[in-house]
Amino acid sequence: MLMSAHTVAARFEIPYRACLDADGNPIGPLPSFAQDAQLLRDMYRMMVRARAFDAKAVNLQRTGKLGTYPSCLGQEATHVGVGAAMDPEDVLFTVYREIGTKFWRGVDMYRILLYWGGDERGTLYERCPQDFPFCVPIGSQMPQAAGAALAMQIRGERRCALAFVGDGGTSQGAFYEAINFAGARSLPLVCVIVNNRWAISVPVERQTAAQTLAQKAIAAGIPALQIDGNDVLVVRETVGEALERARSGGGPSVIEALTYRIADHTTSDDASRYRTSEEVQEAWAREPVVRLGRYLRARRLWDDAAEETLKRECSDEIEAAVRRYLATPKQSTDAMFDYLMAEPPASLQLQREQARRYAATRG
Amino acid sequence: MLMSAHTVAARFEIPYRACLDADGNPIGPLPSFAQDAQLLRDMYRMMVRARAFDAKAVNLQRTGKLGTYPSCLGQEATHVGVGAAMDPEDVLFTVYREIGTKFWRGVDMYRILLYWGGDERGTLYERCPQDFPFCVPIGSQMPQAAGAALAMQIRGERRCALAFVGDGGTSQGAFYEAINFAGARSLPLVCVIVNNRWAISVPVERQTAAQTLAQKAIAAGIPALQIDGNDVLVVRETVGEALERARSGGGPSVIEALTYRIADHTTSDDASRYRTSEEVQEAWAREPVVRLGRYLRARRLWDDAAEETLKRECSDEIEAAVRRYLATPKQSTDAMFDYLMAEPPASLQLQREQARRYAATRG
Amino acid sequence: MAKITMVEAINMAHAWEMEHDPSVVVLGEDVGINGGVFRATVGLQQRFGATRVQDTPLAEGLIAGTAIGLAAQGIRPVAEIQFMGFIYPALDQIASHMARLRNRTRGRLTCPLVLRMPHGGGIHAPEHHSESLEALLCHHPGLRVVCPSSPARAYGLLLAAIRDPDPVIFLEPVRLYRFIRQDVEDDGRALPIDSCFVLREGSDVTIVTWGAMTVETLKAAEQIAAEGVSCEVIDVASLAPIDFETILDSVVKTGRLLIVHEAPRNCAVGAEIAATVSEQALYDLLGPIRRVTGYDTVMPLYRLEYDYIPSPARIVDGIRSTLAE
Amino acid sequence: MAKITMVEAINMAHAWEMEHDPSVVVLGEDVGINGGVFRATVGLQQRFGATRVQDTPLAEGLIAGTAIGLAAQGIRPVAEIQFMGFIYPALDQIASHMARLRNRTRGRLTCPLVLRMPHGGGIHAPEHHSESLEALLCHHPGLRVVCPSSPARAYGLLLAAIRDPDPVIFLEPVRLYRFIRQDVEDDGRALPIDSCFVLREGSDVTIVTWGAMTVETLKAAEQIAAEGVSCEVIDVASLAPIDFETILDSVVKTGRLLIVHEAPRNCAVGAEIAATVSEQALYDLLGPIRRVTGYDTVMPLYRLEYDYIPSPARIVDGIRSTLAE
Ligand SMILES: Cc1ncc(C[n+]2csc(CCOP(=O)(O)OP(=O)(O)O)c2C)c(N)n1
Ligand SMILES: Cc1ncc(C[n+]2csc(CCOP(=O)(O)OP(=O)(O)O)c2C)c(N)n1
Ligand SMILES: [Mg+2]
Ligand SMILES: [Mg+2]
Repeated sequence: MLMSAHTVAARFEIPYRACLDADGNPIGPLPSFAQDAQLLRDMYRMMVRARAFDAKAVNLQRTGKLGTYPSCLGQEATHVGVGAAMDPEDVLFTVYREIGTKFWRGVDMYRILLYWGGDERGTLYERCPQDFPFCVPIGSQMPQAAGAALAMQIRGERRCALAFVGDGGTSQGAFYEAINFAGARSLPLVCVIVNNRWAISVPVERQTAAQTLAQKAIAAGIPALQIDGNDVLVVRETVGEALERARSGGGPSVIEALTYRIADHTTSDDASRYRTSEEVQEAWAREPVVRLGRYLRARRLWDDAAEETLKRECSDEIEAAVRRYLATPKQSTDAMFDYLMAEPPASLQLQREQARRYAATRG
Repeated sequence: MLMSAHTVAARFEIPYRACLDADGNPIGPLPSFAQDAQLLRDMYRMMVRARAFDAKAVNLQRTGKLGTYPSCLGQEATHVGVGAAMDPEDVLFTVYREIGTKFWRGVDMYRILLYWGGDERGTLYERCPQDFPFCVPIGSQMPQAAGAALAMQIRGERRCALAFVGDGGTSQGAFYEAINFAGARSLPLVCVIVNNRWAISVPVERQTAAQTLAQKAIAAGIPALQIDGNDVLVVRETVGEALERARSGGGPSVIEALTYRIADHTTSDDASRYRTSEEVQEAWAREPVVRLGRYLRARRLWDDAAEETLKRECSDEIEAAVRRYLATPKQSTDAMFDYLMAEPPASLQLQREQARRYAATRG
Repeated sequence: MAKITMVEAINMAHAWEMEHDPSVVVLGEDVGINGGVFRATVGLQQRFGATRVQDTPLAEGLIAGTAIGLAAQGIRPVAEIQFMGFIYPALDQIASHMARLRNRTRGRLTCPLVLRMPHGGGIHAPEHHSESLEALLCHHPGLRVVCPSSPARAYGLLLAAIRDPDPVIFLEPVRLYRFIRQDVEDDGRALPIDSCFVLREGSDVTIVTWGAMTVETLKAAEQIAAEGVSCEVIDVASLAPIDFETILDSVVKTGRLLIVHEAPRNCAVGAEIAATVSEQALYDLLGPIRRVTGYDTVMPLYRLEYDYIPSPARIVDGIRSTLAE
Repeated sequence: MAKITMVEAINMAHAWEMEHDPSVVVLGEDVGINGGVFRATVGLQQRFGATRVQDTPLAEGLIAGTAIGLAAQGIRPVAEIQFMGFIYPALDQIASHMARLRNRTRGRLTCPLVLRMPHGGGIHAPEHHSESLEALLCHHPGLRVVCPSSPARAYGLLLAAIRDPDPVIFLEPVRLYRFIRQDVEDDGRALPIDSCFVLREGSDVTIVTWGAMTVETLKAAEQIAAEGVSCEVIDVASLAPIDFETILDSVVKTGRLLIVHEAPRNCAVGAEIAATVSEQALYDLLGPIRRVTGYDTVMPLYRLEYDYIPSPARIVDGIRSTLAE
């Protein structure tokens, strides 16, 4: 116990990091992977791909071919940067917007369409079979991610769990419980807080008095960082460092990525009810895709021809996915029962037959 | 958005404060109320009273006259200091151990006995009718305290809600949710974290990696302080300041009081299973009652005669409360039904009569 | 008097009560400037100010706990949970405190408040947005659970709920929010809670149901009327405590009972109704009580949701099987 | 073979399975060096190490969520919730995820785990320590809910629960923890879940019950046997899914059914049993099904708890009233 009358028990600092400015100019030394032109181009491609898919999904919803859909417009750098930082063996826990990360990990556009099209088969991730599906109950993915990290620790594996959470999500107790536990056990867990300024109509200033969301990690006694989440270089760099530290036993960390939800909350939302168009326009000036494109072009790693090709590839891929999605018949009613338990109880068998009968009569 | 590559987004400090050392010697300038001999004596009396009652309660449990009981031994300074800092108009939310605070606010020993004796009438606080009863589900008192603070804010009152929470309680999401909300709205809420080092058998180091519990407040963007919770002067001082700031619109704060649970967790617990007797002995050397007594005697505000009188008064009061408690017949079975709703549903009437019938036959 | 939808009626009840009782305060996620994701609280913040209509942080446990603290302090909170599927984080506050505060303090502290939330499926919403969890709440003594099925009943029952001296869970069937328009007088008149509403009189079979299933049930009743079967349709409306008198009277008259609800069958409110009726009116029953309910599986994502939710065809078959023996 | 208590049998089952399945990991509040507040996990940390027997921070939602993450990763968690009254903060994880993970991922991710917890009252415990909340869990499709009533059944059912490919909620009746000693062979033999146990054969009336109420019920059966009434007592044991075959067979034989449970009556598991039996065996019933249950009020603090919990006298009266008509 400290013995002097007035002293300081603890001191903390939340560092801030960025690599590129809003126009794509380097504002300091770049991470070494910036020498890897292939990686830079891949990240750019994935961001463009996510944005193109996103626009199509919104469009499908508007024309009645998809359910409610949460756009990722403006957040592509955070999502793709995290994907690029992860190892395939790591395990991903998302909320619902992070298609850039899912794409990077090999999830088909088709699956994403199925999920938002009201079909559970949208969670069948062939190439990242341990990743969790989208998690709609806000914050609830966090303790599960801590559990996955604990499994890795118990088995002594060099892997990491990565969990996204939104600015709104940081108000849920489950978020704090999980990062606190991760700290107490030094779990291999990296939490990326996507601060896109809004939780539906509630601005982050109303969500919390904390001047940064990164500082929430201080409550858990774990290191944290605030970064420019529209700068894919700093996302890839800082998340990569955090993952590597976690995998090698260095414990968890929290990264707050500052970005902006340019779109409505979902296709059911009308953001003009609660925020100004000026604010959205300002956000456009800082958005991540053009920024990275400028940087790549300045370094002569990208040009109009490449852009042209990419656009065509994206649109071909998207069209193919949409065609496949629209051609997919809905599941049989059996699917409601077949996956509930390994061995469904006898009573369910009767209900299964009943459902099948009514489906047949409905045609 | 910050523009330089590596900078600092935020800095924090957790101050530590104490007035008396473990032997009761001042270790710096004392608060001005230290001139108020009456107040000092009252706080001492209340701490002794709490300790004497506590010992009796444990004894009653051992002899089968009381249910499971959670001793407050060693934590009297935190509990009494908070009581002394509060205005009668403030509203108190406790966990289950804080009898020193309840006593200060006018709750009878008799009520405390009734409650731990398995009788709901133990929550009838005549002199602080807005205070909440003990709250057993750990952490759940916190959002309620925020709600009470919000009511005060809505009505523009100069009052404050004060909520205790344990070190274990800081792991529950409800704790974070409440302080975060209090910060976001600048609510008149003071939260006192009683860090008594243990949550049953789990030491605080296993509960969290945070080096102080006060720093949990940084997550909520609100000021926090760590204090010596066995020093009633610093408890009274810092909690008083926090309450006054909150009442006058200055917003919430968190105070971590460092103390020690000298007793078993409850009478059902055997702490020797999980901690050393050396640790407990060390805690005895820092315990709060002797410490304040020494300080008072050094200032000639207390002597053996006063101690003698106090002991007698306490034991008289305790004996009277115990007699009244033991003489209290159990509630009629009607009580199970009469308080459920303002107007109990018809179906309950039948059950009420049924319960009465069986009680009669049981005799 | 204007023809309004259920969600407008709910909004109107809020406004009436806020106008007449200054202690009423609205809180929840997005209830302020956005007026709630279904617009149930639209315009209230503009009219009554940001103190009386407050957006909360995103934490349902916090919302419920805050409402308890407010209520115990004499404010009348009307709190919104954005969808019933998100009630779980609030259950500790609801069950351990809200339902018990009066009882555990022997009446010293009380908890008059309303917790409103959208209920059920059928609007092609995302995962976790279509749950029917009334049984969880009804099982807890100390709570009232109310579920209106028309604009007028929504208006009158919400007023009653806000004025009730005990906590009321107010379930709003999502697919009825804008289903019909009805004349609703804005007269501040509450409807009785703890009472069923007979929606259709009949003599051959009693059908009890609530919420959005009243619509499917009335359709089925209409359909089978063509075959000469006369159904009495009862909207239970108050799911806890239930007005068994009305239900039993009807069963005594018809001798047959069908229960229809959207929630999965096992341990649901329909089980309690079946158990109580068969206990108290066994000899009046001409055949077994039947239940047409959601299946005992997870509410599916939306492409199959109408294969899950009882359809008029299933209800008609339910009626037939009730009459078969 | 040693005569052991139920809590010792539970401990023994843990040890057997941890010994034979290295993926089994125990977690919860105070389960480590302290061995749990009831000593169910005593000695396990010493024997299997602090990695396989872990104290968690004080957060039930965290415990349940962590268990899900572990299970999906191939660890077999056996997690303890210290008392059933503290399950509420875990319900979001249980209902929104644990019960659904297999279904929502079409079988890609599964959730084989056990969540153990003390159940019910009768030991003069403090507030919130005596709850019987099985109905909340049984209502959720995708969960198994098991409640043993003897040391041997606790041993065999816990082994079955740990080995089950789906999440199992394992309810341990507190007042049976040390109620009797029984020979239990430590042979790693699991008992079937999804099956009732017939504790006493009889011909006049079927009584179904579970957990600690089996003791009161057997007492009542014994008592009334002196009057020549022959009771068949069935321990439901698996509360979800329920083995209705055994129950219905018995009801067909006796023609009468009494349901006994400690939880409040409204919307409880007893309601489902009554509803299902009266639906499927109406014409075999010679009189109304009766329920003897906890009252529809909050479990009182301990001085009145035995006025709340069904007593043998109440059960005897319940039997009589079942036979009366
Ligand atoms: C537990 C819970 N409560 C409420 C909701 C409804 N809801 C869906 S998204 C959302 C806002 C989320 O905001 P944030 O965490 O910042 O994520 P963002 O949408 O900005 O990506 C709300 C309130 C929910 N899905 N889960
Ligand atoms: C939600 C909940 N979970 C578990 C318990 C059981 N329990 C009672 S006290 C306690 C430890 C509390 O520790 P702490 O918050 O440090 O308070 P202290 O007992 O040290 O005063 C536990 C786990 C509980 N009462 N509530
Ligand atoms: Mg957001
Ligand atoms: Mg403690």
